Amino acid sequence: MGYATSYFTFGLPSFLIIVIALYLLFTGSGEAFNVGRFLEETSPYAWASVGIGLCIGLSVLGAGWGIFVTGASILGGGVRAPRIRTKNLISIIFCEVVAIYGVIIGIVYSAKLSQVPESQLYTRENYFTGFAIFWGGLTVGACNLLCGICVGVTGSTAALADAADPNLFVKILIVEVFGSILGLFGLITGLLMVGKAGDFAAASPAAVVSPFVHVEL
Amino acid sequence: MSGARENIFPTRMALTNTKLRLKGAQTGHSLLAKKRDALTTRFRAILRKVDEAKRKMGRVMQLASFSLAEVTYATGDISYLVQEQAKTATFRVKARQENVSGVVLPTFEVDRVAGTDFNLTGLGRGGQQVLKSKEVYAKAVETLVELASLQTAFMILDEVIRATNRRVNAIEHVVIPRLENTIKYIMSELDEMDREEFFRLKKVQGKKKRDAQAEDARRAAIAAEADDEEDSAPAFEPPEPTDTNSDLLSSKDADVIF
Amino acid sequence: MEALFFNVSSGFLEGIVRGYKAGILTQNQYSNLTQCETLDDFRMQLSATDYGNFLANEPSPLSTSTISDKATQILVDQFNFIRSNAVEPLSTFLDYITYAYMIDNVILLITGTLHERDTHELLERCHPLGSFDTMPALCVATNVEELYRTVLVETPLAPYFRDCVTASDLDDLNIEIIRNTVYKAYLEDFDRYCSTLGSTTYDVMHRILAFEADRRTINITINSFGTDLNKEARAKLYPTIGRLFPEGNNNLARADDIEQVRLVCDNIGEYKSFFDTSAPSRNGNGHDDLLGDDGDLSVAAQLEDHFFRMEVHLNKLSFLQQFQYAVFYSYFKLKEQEIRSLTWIAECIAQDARDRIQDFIPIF
Amino acid sequence: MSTQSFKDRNLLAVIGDEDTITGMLLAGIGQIGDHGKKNFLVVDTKTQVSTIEASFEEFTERNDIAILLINQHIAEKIRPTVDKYSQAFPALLEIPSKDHPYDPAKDSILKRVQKLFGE
Repeated sequence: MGYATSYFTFGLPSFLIIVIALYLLFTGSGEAFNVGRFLEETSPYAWASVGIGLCIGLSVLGAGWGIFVTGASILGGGVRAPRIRTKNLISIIFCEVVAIYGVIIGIVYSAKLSQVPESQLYTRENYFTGFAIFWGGLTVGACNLLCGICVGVTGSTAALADAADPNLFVKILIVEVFGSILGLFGLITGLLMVGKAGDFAAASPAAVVSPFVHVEL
Repeated sequence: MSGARENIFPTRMALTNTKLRLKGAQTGHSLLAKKRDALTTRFRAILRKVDEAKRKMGRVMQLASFSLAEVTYATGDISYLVQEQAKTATFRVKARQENVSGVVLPTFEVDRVAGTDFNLTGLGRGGQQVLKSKEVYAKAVETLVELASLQTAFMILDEVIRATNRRVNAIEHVVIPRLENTIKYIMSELDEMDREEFFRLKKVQGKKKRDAQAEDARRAAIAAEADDEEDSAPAFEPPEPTDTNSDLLSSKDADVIF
Repeated sequence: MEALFFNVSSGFLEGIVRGYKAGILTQNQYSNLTQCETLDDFRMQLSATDYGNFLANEPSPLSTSTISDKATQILVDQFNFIRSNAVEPLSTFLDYITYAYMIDNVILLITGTLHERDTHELLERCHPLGSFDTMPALCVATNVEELYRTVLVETPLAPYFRDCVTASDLDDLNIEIIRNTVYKAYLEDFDRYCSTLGSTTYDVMHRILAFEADRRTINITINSFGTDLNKEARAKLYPTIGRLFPEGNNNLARADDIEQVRLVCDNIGEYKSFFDTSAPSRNGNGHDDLLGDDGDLSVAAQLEDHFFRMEVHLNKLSFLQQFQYAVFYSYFKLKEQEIRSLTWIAECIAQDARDRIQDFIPIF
Repeated sequence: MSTQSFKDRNLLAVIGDEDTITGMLLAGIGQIGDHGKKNFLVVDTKTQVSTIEASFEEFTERNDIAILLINQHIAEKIRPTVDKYSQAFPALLEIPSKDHPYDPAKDSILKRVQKLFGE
């Protein structure tokens, strides 16, 4: 990777962001950067749905990527050493498991969703559920993405190592198992994060807690 | 085995001549035989050497082609490049003569000049192997040249020995027997003549004796008749032998002419 | 990053190449091969290895060249398989591998043209890895000028030839000098190309290419002793990517005998050992001069052996890294070495040179 | 055979397979005269027997060649011609090649040697 490339990939965007931010700040619209307002204005549903979406999406991306990386190597290695194909399905399964984690979390999270009239949505509890599902989903998703890639790369190495020397398979598999456990950590954390959060529930009459939300009652 | 003899008059002159020739032939024979023996000794030595060198060549060439294998190992296939880059021979031979018992044998001598044809071959890799192979092959070719000299000597000597052998055999089995036959023939002819002469002499003598007896008888009769007369017979006797002698010579001459 | 994206286009082929690599003969198989009495035994033993029955249809008095040809054919088939499955940037990388052979082939054709031979029959002699579609077009050229232009137009080697030699050079210079000039340009370009392939590939490839460059530098230096190649011309042939560059190259350019080469190589830890084996005996008896050329010759011959071992070693190392392109290069280099070793053993068997049979270079 | 004729014979000629030729050329015997007249002939599997014979004749008739080397297995192909050849110049020498080790039984010279020893 050339220096110029990384300069343009990372340097230019940050430069632009700083320029825009300074422009807003010095032209008197500095309050446009109101993070609290953004958080409060956004519907908890949006947070929850994006969280679920990210969770399953990133998990599947990780799993898919992992399977792809592993699969390519298993196929290639399997041409000359067909014996590796069954054994190395285990790497594929490890990757697959990552997607299953995502699905599990997705199901658990979607169970929290329920219909609430908009006027009664913006409660403290619902905010908590929304944020918990979003960040929990992101945690699980990111965890699974990286876990999937990790298992995928290790699995690919395992496949090639197995093809070269059958004794290595079990040894590398241990590494791979440890890699796949990472996804489990994400799963557990994700579960714990929404453990305290209740389902979306309608609150007693006017429930708006934020001054930024204007709901017609 | 009586064999041929030379067509010659059996005279003493011829006999002397033939004897001389026989002597000459015998001397020649022994000389040629000696030459043949010398050549054969030489030939045998060369033969052994050829045999040895041929076998040695097998090994040398094997070594050489092995060094080429090393080149191929290090450099890859260079044969075409080498074939194309050859321009002038740096490895030549010089012929020299050697005289063995009057036979001129050529021997080849290696005549190498430093050449630059393949100096840069294998520059990038394997140049040392090429260099080594060059040396090994040069040595191998030297062996080959040596062998070639031996072989040429062998061929020439073979030819010469055959020729000498033919000559020796010709002298031994043709010329000498013929001369001997001639001598025998001349001797026998001469003997025959001698015996004829002797017989003739005998005959003449016998006749003479008979004649003398008759003469004696007649003279005795005359003497008896003329006992009273004088006896004059002895006065005739001495001339008779000389007469027969001259007769003998002349008769022989006649015979010779005949 | 290579780990994420490498397999997208080249993971399958990498797996295959590593599979091929597993088929490279082992020490055990080599020792079986060296026990063979005849080439037919040799064939029997080989059929038990990854080579299979590749010699089955050959008539019985096997020649070593047949063995080497057939084995090369296998290598070429493998290469073509990989090449036809490859996409960018692997395909370009593989093309670069073929350029080395292509240089040899073009040089061969140039030699043929220079001597006004019918170059068509030369096509058979060309290394199959270095053949390209338009190669027959080179045979049309009847003089060097024409050939030079055809090379520029028809071959991928055009940049090397354009920058390094002119048409008149082809006539004037020794063919070996042209070959090495072009090869130097090729090595440098290959190195440059590898640097665009990501750091893993470049790490491995640069090590191999730098060694290759140094090896050529040292070889050219040693081989030019006592020839009419002068020092300036010699210095121009040194690739500039080696570990000896630039200081070592400069010193080598001035070197007059093998001792100076040794001094230069002493600066690099790994190259130091190349001269080590010969050094004790030479210093031990203290008759450097008495040994004379023969001593030098044997040192140099040893050197070649060391180079081969080092090359194998480096190429083996490249298999320790995954998700990089150097494995392709290394595999084909190792396979080439294996063919050389096989030919060597076959040669030893055929010529009954048992004492030298162990002089091949085992890979695993 | 006139004694003078071999004075100016100083070249070696080879008929052989590729490896032999390469080695011999490395040793420096190669001479390419005018019109590309070479003093060596590469014989491979495709070379016609007639070509070999023609070269053999040419080399034996040229008067600058002192020694003609020929690979034994190639000599085998034109054995009648080789056996018939009995001149002393150029000296004909059968040499082994890489793939065909030397077989003394086939050498026409050695056959004569054996015969002479056998007597």
